[in-house]
Amino acid sequence: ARQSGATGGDRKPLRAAFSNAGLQSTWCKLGKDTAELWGKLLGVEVVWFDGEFDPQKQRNKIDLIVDDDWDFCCFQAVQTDSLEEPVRQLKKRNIPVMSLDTLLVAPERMREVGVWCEIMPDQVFMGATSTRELMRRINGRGKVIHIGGLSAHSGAQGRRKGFETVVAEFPDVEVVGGGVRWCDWKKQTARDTFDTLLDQTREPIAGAFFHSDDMAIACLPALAGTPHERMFITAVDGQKEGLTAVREGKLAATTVNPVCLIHMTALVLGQFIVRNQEPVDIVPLQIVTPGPLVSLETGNLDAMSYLADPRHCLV
Amino acid sequence: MAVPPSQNRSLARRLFGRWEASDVAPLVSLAVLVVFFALVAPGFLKPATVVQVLKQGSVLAIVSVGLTFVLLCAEIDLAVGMLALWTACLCGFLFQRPFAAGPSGAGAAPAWAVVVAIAVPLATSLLLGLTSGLLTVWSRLPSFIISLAMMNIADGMSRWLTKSENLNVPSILKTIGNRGIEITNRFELSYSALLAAAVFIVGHVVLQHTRFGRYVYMTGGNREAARLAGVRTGRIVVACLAISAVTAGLGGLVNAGRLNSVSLDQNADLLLSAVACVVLGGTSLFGGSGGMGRTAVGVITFSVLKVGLNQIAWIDDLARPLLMGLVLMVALVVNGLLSKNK
Amino acid sequence: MAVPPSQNRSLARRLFGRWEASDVAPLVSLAVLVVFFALVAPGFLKPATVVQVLKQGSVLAIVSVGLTFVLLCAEIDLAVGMLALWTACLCGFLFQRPFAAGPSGAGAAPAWAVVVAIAVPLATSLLLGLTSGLLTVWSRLPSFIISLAMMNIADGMSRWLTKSENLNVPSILKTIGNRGIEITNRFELSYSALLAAAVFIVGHVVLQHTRFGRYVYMTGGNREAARLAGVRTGRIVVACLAISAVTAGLGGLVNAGRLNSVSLDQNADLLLSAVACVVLGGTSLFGGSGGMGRTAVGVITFSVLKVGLNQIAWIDDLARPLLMGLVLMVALVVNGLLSKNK
Amino acid sequence: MTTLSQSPLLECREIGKRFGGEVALEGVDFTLLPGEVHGLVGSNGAGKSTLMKILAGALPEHAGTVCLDGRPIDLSSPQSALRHGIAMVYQELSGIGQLSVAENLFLGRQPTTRFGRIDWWAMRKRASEQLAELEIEVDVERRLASYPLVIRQMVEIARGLHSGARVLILDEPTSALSPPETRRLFELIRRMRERGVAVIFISHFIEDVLAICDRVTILRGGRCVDTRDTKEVDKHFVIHAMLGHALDTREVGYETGASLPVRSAAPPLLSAAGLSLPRAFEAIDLAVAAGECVGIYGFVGSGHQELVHCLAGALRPATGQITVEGQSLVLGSTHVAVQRGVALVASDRGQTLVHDAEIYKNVTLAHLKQSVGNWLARGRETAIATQLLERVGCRPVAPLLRVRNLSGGNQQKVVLAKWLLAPVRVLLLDEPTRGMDVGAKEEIMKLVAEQKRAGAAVVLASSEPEVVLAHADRILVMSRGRVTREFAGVTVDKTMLMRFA
Ligand SMILES: Nc1ncnc2c1ncn2[C@@H]1O[C@H](COP(=O)(O)OP(=O)(O)OP(=O)(O)O)[C@@H](O)[C@H]1O
Ligand SMILES: Nc1ncnc2c1ncn2[C@@H]1O[C@H](COP(=O)(O)OP(=O)(O)OP(=O)(O)O)[C@@H](O)[C@H]1O
Ligand SMILES: [Mg+2]
Ligand SMILES: [Mg+2]
Repeated sequence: ARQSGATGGDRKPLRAAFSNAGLQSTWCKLGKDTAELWGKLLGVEVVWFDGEFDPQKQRNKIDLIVDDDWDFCCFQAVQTDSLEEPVRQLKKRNIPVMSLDTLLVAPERMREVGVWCEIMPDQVFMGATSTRELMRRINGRGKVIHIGGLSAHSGAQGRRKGFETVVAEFPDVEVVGGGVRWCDWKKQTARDTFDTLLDQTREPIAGAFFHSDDMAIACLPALAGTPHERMFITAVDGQKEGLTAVREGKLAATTVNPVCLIHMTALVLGQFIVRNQEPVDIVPLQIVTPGPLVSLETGNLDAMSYLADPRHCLV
Repeated sequence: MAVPPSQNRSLARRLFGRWEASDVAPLVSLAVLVVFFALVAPGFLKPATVVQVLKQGSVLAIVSVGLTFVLLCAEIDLAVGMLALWTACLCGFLFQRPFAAGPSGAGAAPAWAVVVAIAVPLATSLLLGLTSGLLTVWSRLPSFIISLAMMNIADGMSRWLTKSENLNVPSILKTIGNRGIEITNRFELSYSALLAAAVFIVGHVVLQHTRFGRYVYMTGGNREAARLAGVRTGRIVVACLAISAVTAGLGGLVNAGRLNSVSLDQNADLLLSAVACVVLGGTSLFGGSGGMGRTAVGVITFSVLKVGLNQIAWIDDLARPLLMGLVLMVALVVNGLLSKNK
Repeated sequence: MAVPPSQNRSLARRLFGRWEASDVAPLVSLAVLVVFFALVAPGFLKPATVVQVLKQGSVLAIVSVGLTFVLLCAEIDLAVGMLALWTACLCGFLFQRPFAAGPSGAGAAPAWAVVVAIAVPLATSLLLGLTSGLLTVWSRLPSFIISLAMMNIADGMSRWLTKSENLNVPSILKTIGNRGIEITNRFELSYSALLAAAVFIVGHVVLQHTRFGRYVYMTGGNREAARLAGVRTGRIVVACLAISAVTAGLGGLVNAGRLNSVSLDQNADLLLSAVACVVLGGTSLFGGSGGMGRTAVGVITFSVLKVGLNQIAWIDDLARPLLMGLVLMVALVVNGLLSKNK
Repeated sequence: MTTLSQSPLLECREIGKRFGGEVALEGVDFTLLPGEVHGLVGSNGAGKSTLMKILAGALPEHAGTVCLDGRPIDLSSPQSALRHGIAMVYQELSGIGQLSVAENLFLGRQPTTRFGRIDWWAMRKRASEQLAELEIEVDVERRLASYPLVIRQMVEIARGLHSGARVLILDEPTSALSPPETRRLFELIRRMRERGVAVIFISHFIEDVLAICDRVTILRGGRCVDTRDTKEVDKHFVIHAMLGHALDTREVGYETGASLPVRSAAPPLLSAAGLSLPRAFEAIDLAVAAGECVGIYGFVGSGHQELVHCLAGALRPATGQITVEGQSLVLGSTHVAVQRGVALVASDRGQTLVHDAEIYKNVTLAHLKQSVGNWLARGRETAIATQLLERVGCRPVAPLLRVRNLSGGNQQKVVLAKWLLAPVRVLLLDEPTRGMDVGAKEEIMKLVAEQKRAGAAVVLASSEPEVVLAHADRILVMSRGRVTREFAGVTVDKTMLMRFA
């Protein structure tokens, strides 16, 4: 059942199955747009399976498609290891599988299970970069707030690590509320927690680091009318909303979480592997896609905004 | 069941009108909770906390008002959370149409467009509520089941409509959700809290001083008896489910305003929180007894619980949900026991 | 009250023993569903689909068995999902202790350690179930409320215990969750399905052929009458909640095995799915009528629905939840109507 | 046959029981001889059921001691009572509708095989045998709920009879039975007596008690007034002892029939044509003039109750039409009926009152608009309610009290009161005084008579011939859902009524 709706010139169109953690999150949504946009350009038909942030649902969906004919697959697992079985079956039918953002299986077992390559951002780096920028803005002293994502996600844990390693270098910085506050990527939980933390003290809180732009933006309005109005806020993701917030000066800075690059790389790599019959051993085990810091001072704001534009999907 | 000994009954009477143990219980556990946090969370007792409780409680409050109607007539509505989500999503969707703020959601929307973007979603949630109601009455299935399905439908509609975009909402909602009236420089009365209060008062008046309200109680108390007395109980049930749908929608809008935009991750645990609130207030799940006053107490208790827990700095953040659960259990059981021994 | 005309009754008798309209309804909607998917989803009618339905249904099935007990005695257990999570988490936690597979979870664990890692969590969930039960009976609050709180507690415990790490589970669970017996090279009977079947049979025998089972029906049918007939209804309720806790735990373990490890985002919507299953089967929410056979039908219907929807290739993935909701609503209402007009 | 020389089988000493504030039983002594049938009478609330519930272990906390064969026994739970061979058939139905008839006969003691499996086969077999003994033809595998009240009541009695108990307590077993079943029941009771089982029989039908019992104990206000051999006493004596005063009701002595007035020529106010409801009644025509009371007599299950409910819109008849003052009603709509001044007083207060709500809310429910208007204010409402409660003589006059705390008779007065807020054009009564003592009956029927005089059309459906004979101007007899006879302008008595029932 291979229909060629793809604008691939003479190349025979390919068919790839994509799945990600959950389209509820804008990050995953952008990934989908990217894959579909670049799929068109490269003559790859992208079929999407939403993980709905439920490992069982994702597994149910993937189990159903392992027998269909794919040229390659790219999965972002809701939960590490949960897709091992279907991936093994795909390997039996030697269909290359790429892992996005979250490890499908532990690195040492990747090839044995049938994962060719893991394409991921550097979570620790992103956390650290945004935090370092925050420290620079507040001159390395004062109170800061640390709002985390879903504690169960390796991404969130990485960003926490990045934050904490950097903050450890600044003895005069105190984290309000006894450390990271996990908010499950939920704007509302983040907002409730943030509001409460703001009330903890009358003396101005210097800054805040959020694991995602979404949560940060949802919390911005809370500052109005509090003694903390001049607080610096940095976060991670650097996509449309985030960049706009930076441009408007609401966010001090954000580090790009290169979702588009990750999905694009996966797609391009996949079609190389298939079209050029590349052997597995020349494909790197891990590809870490870079994500720069963006603020009004870094000077890359316009460029990033252009790249992040949903019509280009390039960061 | 049994008649309490006349003397302490009359005492209770003298003290607070026609209150009974079951009316006082929720207040007791609220008081206990406040004392508890005053002890474990330094700086809990300050105006700012009140502001927070009001702010964070208001969405819950608005939704609980509708849910109270439903529980009073001995039905339940599991769809409130997803109806709230759907209403907000549709609002965002309309708001980003060309006729309003445009695709970016940044443009300036004409007043009428804003009205449309707010009124139409509320209308649809009303419609969905009516649907659940009519299906419940017609199929004679428990509303538990119907609203369970309706929950899935509303959720599905939201995903399908928004394509999981993050949508912008009218600025008036943002104002309601985030601004308020400065009373003192320490104490700001948020608009959302005022709105919630208004909804509460309307709800209370309807329940206590209109025939409809009375019929709600009687339908919940004994549906057959109400029917034999000429009450069209079917309509009452439908109306209650419709009301809860609308309040849910309103809550969703306010919430979206507060969070500056709407996305699919919102209102996920609104249902359970709202149920917990109403039940903490002591409104019966079996209909006929309870009221807005109680629900108000319940909402405040629940918000105090949330805010208080967030204020305790010295506990491991990962232990908070557990503590939440334990305190909730204790509060509920204590309520139950207090109100039982009449 | 109504006595159906004798002749078609006796016909029904000859056909299927003492079945009634309400017993056939679920089968009808299952059949309709199958036909529907056979039409819209090419390649739905193939052995692989059956394999999938059994695989994907088994966890749900195990949990539903316990939930059936609870609903039959006119209670409800909202905690099943989180109890499943908790059990799995504790299992993973123990499995990664030094005495077992060690912190990495990679080491080879001695048999006894595996037994411990599986038995102890089940014991704890049994304990939690007993707690809900005792609290329900003692506080005379509806189990809806108690189990609501218990749900929060179990969730909290899981977060707090795992520190939200992703934990490895014993390989036997992985085998149960993922392997099976090859019947033909296209048809594999998964161990999880076999386990589910076993649990079902046990449940059925207990309900139909032991006094305890009959007492469950009596307690759900008319608690006072049961009490007067000498049934210790309190114990029955406690037992039912305990059973559902254990089956929930078992389901959680199997699920963790299937997903190769346990993490906090598992079993989030297990509760609602399980309720939907039991209700689709036609077991009453008000106790006293229903049974394992019905629940089995319900589970299969629900799984067919899930698998079928996922097999329809030509619909946008984002539209699936909506479709799911709609079909669910239709199925439930049709069931209701069919079983009403006796 | 029984003499006091025998040593008592069961002996209660100084039994006392209070509910919350109020005393239900106080210092009651009660002895039961082996193989006797012992009647227990007393007005409502006298404490009959309470005393028996104590014996059956259903009310653990109580004062006093109970001895079986001279040895004190513990009755802390139903199962311990059952272990001592004390079984009770309760006043309120206590079957389980969702379960099969067979299983309902074995509640709590389902037969099991050696391996502890439920022995369904034996259960069915024995069930059909036991019901055959009571001449009841039912499919024992069908759900109990699918059978009419009489059957359900009989099933419960059968359960009691075959529980193998040495002491069998029957609390108002005949209140839902029709004469034929009652007769069969009595035969069985006698057979039990032969087997040496001691039976306690509670009823408000004094004749029955005197007919079947060897001795009778009379309770009043929670105290034991007297215990006599039935041979020594007559009905008037018993009633006098029950109420503490003689009673000149028309009902006492309706063995000598009632002479009905000739049918009034006045145009019908309520008329029904061709009403039929599947499995209840068929092709019923009815016309009631203003100020007329039509009695409908029939055995339980003969369809007269359903008929009344149809007239009130509580049930929707399959065919036919109902007109009040010339305008036809919407079938099956209580709302329309109520608007037209059609009032229903049913036997079952659980069906007509919101027990957990305050009295005043129940009183104003039916006519909120006319009585209170658009803005409900408690003050005004309670004032209105108070007037009404005084008018119907409800005790206590406390509008804020919850209905559940009212006595049966007073609850029924509240039911009546709630219709008096608007003119009652049609008053429909379905067993309005079931399970009430003669005193309470009087008061209720007085209120009915008032309405009749005020020009309401009254329909009185009852399975108690006395009630119909006492209050009806015209009597229809129903049997198996059809009107078999109409009496007007003649003198009728119980036996005539029963002949056509
Ligand atoms: N469930 C109950 N809870 C509390 N009190 C009750 C309850 N039932 C009855 N009572 C009290 O006991 C008294 C007698 O009730 P009961 O119905 O047995 O008396 P009654 O003699 O039937 O009244 P009537 O003769 O008017 O029918 C009532 O006045 C009521 O106050
Ligand atoms: N559950 C209860 N709570 C409070 N009071 C009760 C309860 N049950 C009975 N009573 C009271 O105890 C007294 C005796 O009630 P009981 O039912 O024994 O009277 P009875 O003789 O059986 O009346 P009836 O002839 O109507 O059955 C009554 O005053 C009644 O109101
Ligand atoms: Mg009684
Ligand atoms: Mg009484």
